[in-house]
Amino acid sequence: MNRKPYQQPQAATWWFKNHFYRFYMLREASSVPVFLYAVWLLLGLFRLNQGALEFNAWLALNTSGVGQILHLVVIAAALLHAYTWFQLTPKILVLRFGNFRVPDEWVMGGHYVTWVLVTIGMLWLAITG
Amino acid sequence: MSTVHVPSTIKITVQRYRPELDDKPWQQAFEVPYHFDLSVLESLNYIKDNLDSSLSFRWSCRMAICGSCGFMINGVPKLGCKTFLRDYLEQGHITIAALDNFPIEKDLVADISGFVEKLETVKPYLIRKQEKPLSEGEYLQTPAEVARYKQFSQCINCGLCYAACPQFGRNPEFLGPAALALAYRYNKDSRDQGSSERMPFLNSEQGVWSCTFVGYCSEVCPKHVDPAAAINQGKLDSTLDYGLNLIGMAGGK
Amino acid sequence: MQTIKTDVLIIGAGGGGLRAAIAAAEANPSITIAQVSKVYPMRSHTVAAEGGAAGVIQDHDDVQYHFDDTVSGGDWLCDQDVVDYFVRHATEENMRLEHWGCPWSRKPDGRVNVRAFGGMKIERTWFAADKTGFHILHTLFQTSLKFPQITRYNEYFCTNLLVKDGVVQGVLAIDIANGTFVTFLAKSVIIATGGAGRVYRFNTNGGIVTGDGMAMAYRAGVPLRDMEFVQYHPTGLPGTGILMTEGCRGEGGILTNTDGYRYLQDYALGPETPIGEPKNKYMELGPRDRLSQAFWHEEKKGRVINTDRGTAVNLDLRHLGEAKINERLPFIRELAKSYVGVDPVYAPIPVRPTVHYTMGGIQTNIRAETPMTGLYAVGECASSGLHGANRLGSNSLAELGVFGRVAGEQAALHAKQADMPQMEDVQDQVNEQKARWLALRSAKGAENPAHIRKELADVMEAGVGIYRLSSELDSTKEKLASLQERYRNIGLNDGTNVFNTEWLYAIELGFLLDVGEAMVHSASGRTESRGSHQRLDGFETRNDVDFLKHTLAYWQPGSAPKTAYQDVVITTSQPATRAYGDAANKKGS
Amino acid sequence: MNTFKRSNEPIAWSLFGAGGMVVAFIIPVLAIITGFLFVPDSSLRVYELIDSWLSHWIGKVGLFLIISLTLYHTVHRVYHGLHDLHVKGNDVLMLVLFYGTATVLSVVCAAWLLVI
Repeated sequence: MNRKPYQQPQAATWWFKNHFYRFYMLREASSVPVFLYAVWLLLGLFRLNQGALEFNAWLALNTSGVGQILHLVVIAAALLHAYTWFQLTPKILVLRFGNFRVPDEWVMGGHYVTWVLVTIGMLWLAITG
Repeated sequence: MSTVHVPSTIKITVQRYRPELDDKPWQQAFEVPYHFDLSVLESLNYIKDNLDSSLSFRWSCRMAICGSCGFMINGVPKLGCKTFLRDYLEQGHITIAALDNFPIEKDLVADISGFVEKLETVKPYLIRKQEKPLSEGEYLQTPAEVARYKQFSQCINCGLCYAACPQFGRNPEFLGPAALALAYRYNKDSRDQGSSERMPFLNSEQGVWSCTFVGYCSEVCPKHVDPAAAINQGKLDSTLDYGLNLIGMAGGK
Repeated sequence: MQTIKTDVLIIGAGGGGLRAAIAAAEANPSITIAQVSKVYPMRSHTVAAEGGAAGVIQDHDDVQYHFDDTVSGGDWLCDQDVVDYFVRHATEENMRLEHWGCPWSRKPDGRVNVRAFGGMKIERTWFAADKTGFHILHTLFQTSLKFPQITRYNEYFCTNLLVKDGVVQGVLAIDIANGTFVTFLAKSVIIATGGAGRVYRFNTNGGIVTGDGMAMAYRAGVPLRDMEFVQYHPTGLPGTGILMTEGCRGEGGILTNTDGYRYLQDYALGPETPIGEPKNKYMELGPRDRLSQAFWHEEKKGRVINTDRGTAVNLDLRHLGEAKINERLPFIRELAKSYVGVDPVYAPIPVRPTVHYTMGGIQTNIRAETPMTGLYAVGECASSGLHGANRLGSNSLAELGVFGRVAGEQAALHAKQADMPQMEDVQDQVNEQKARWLALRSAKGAENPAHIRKELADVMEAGVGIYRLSSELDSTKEKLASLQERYRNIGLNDGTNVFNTEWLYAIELGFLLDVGEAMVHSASGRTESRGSHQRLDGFETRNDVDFLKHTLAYWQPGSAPKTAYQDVVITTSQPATRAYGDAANKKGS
Repeated sequence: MNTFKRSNEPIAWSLFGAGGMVVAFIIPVLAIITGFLFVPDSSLRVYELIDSWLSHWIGKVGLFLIISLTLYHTVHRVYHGLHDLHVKGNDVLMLVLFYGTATVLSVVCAAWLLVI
């Protein structure tokens, strides 16, 4: 037999090759700050259990300059996630009523409307208590 | 476009690999005549007929339906017949290589035998518990029922999605976009009763669960099959199947 | 050297070959079947068929109408026993494809829909949008996977039939990936290799359509029949020749010349039918030969459009509207946009006749048998007698089902009683042919085979086109003889084994040259005009006295083919005037 | 060719999917709140507000789901991301490390919520 197929193994840096892959990796990487934020919330819960002063100290860290910068990173990561998540949802969530298939744009739009309502609702709760 | 100078020739760099002569692939550059109508495939044929007859590549229908002529063109998986020189005027040059992630047989010919085996594995045919006699006519299928699978039946098996899929590149065992979309196509056909025979493929690690929804497969698909949608809808089905299986086991089935 | 024994061997894995494999497997589940193809099955050219597959299904239709349309469409050169068998089995084969999963386009009530097609009295063309061949091919390939007794040898290039005492023994093939020879020994061999459109310069065919099976059978002594009948499809894209399906006109598309005039009314296809109301067998729904001939005359009159890609007329679909175009003709829209930059929703598509189909091929009978024992042929490579002098659109996809099944069943039957061929009986042939092909691979002559291929395509286009003249046919014969001579002096550069396409192309070129010679010599002998064979040198009319006959071309080593004639099978339909439009009604048919 | 064994991924994927919804809908606004709206003050308004929310079972369940599902969602992505980056490790160990972390932290979260 004369064959000798050449298999180029995938390089660990494969994702650097094009914009699409890089954006995919950014999407996946957005989970890192969000993970740390969840751990940070857990710490806040721990502080809450310790008492008011401790909790206030946790709040102070949040709203310090560095804290706010880190929060901005988390917000950016979560927004990137939300955008990509809503882009992909219509591909999984296929709604049909008889002959009618709900257009992808509606599914996506529904998510954005919900997002706005949730955001406004939570802000209102936080502000008015 | 209007600002771009229209050249009389364009440079095309082609990846060569001759297994009996070379240890690894190398690049060979050609100047080919430029015409706004010429496809990349036609320029390859020009090279083969006039500049280097030893260059090997697959092609046939030259109308984007037989799926033979998938190449990496400037790093992007594309059909050679449906990609035109005019689209590369600004870059000024074109690089053509065999499809990524497949072993290279020779030059631009990828070894797709493993890919075709995967297509063959997933039982891509109608499975009926009871065949209806021909004399009783067709299985009725409303346009809405056709719409459930039609998109996924448009795959031409060109393999561009496998070249686009980093998970296939990472793990060649992954059944991959086309095979999973094909299995899904039959699962969603109202005439089919065989999804339980196909679910084991979807349910496995090599099935839908190797996919991380990169989504590039759907981006490069020349027929808008959207295999990523098929796979990720398949994840829902597989999850449901997993749950039912658990209940079945709990019920002592 | 590898030897593989199998009961039934099928060369080709397009629609006909796959249907035959399934039929053989179903006919006798205990036999082994080898499906040998130079490309993966889904690359086969069946994939590019667009419009549909004929089969009577409407209540007001009748197989007798289908029979009459086919026989008159073929200008009475059809074998009527074959046509009769075909029309009575086409519908069940289309239905079988439905049962195997083919996504035929449907009516709102869930039943299969049909569309109008050229030369058909009543709508009976089953379609899957405008990718019917694609869906049929994939359905058949996928269905064939159910049968473990079918072994696929993908990318194996068959070079020779192996024959002993007039009985087929198997084939010699090249395993393309390794560049090594394999001998297949088989009790029955079915050739299903498709047409030979690549003999011509402008054609709707894929690059693989090089007449391999025709040439192999021809060289083995089987006659090629009716090779002068080459169909020009009236609507291919200028430049590339890419097919714009007849379904465009079936759905109501119209053809106009440079004046915006529907010129077909000037060619006995009228009167003009209202736009958007296509009428069967009128105007744009006339048969392909007539429409292509009409273009030829319009071009002579200077009433065609000059485009960057050559002369053309307009195929106007705009009145169908975007929704209908997207539903019925999505691929046409995609192709027109990509290859001529025209969106048919907004502008007419430039089209011109391009070579599409070889009515002729390996001589077969109603049982798909060739004159050689154990050898069968099906599909475009075969001349079953179905299409006569001009094939009606949508009869060939249906033919794959009907005669694919027949070929498979007959081959299985034959394999049951035949003995397995022995290697020692063919060893000499194998050695001789293998040496010959290896010598070709290392040939170092002065001629570039690619140039010979181009010249062949050009001279065939010029000399054996829509209209033929004896002077041109004679000069084409001479040119082909000289190309054959030059072919013996070609030089190749790639001496390696693995996937050596230069070598394969050179072998294909030999096939093309032989098939081209069969075409021109057959055309030269037929001094009449019938169907797709039209002459301008005093033989402008049909001559049933002398030429209600099939042409048989026999290969002669190293020289021009010999031709002979065979009677046409007439059962119920006596030759009559072939008329379309109002002329047909005046005739009362 | 291969044998096809049922994967347990549906469990991880279900948690990942639910977490994806939480991260998309809730985390952006929650981070705005914790980073910019809940400023520490001597009146302890924020402390009392949160304490009152979390004394109700709806508040407990809500915060538990937010934290736990976010953890599962993000570890799932990091786990697969490391695979993408060709970071190799023992399969079982990696599974335990990542999903185990999310599980342990979820249990801790539940415990702290219960003692409030």
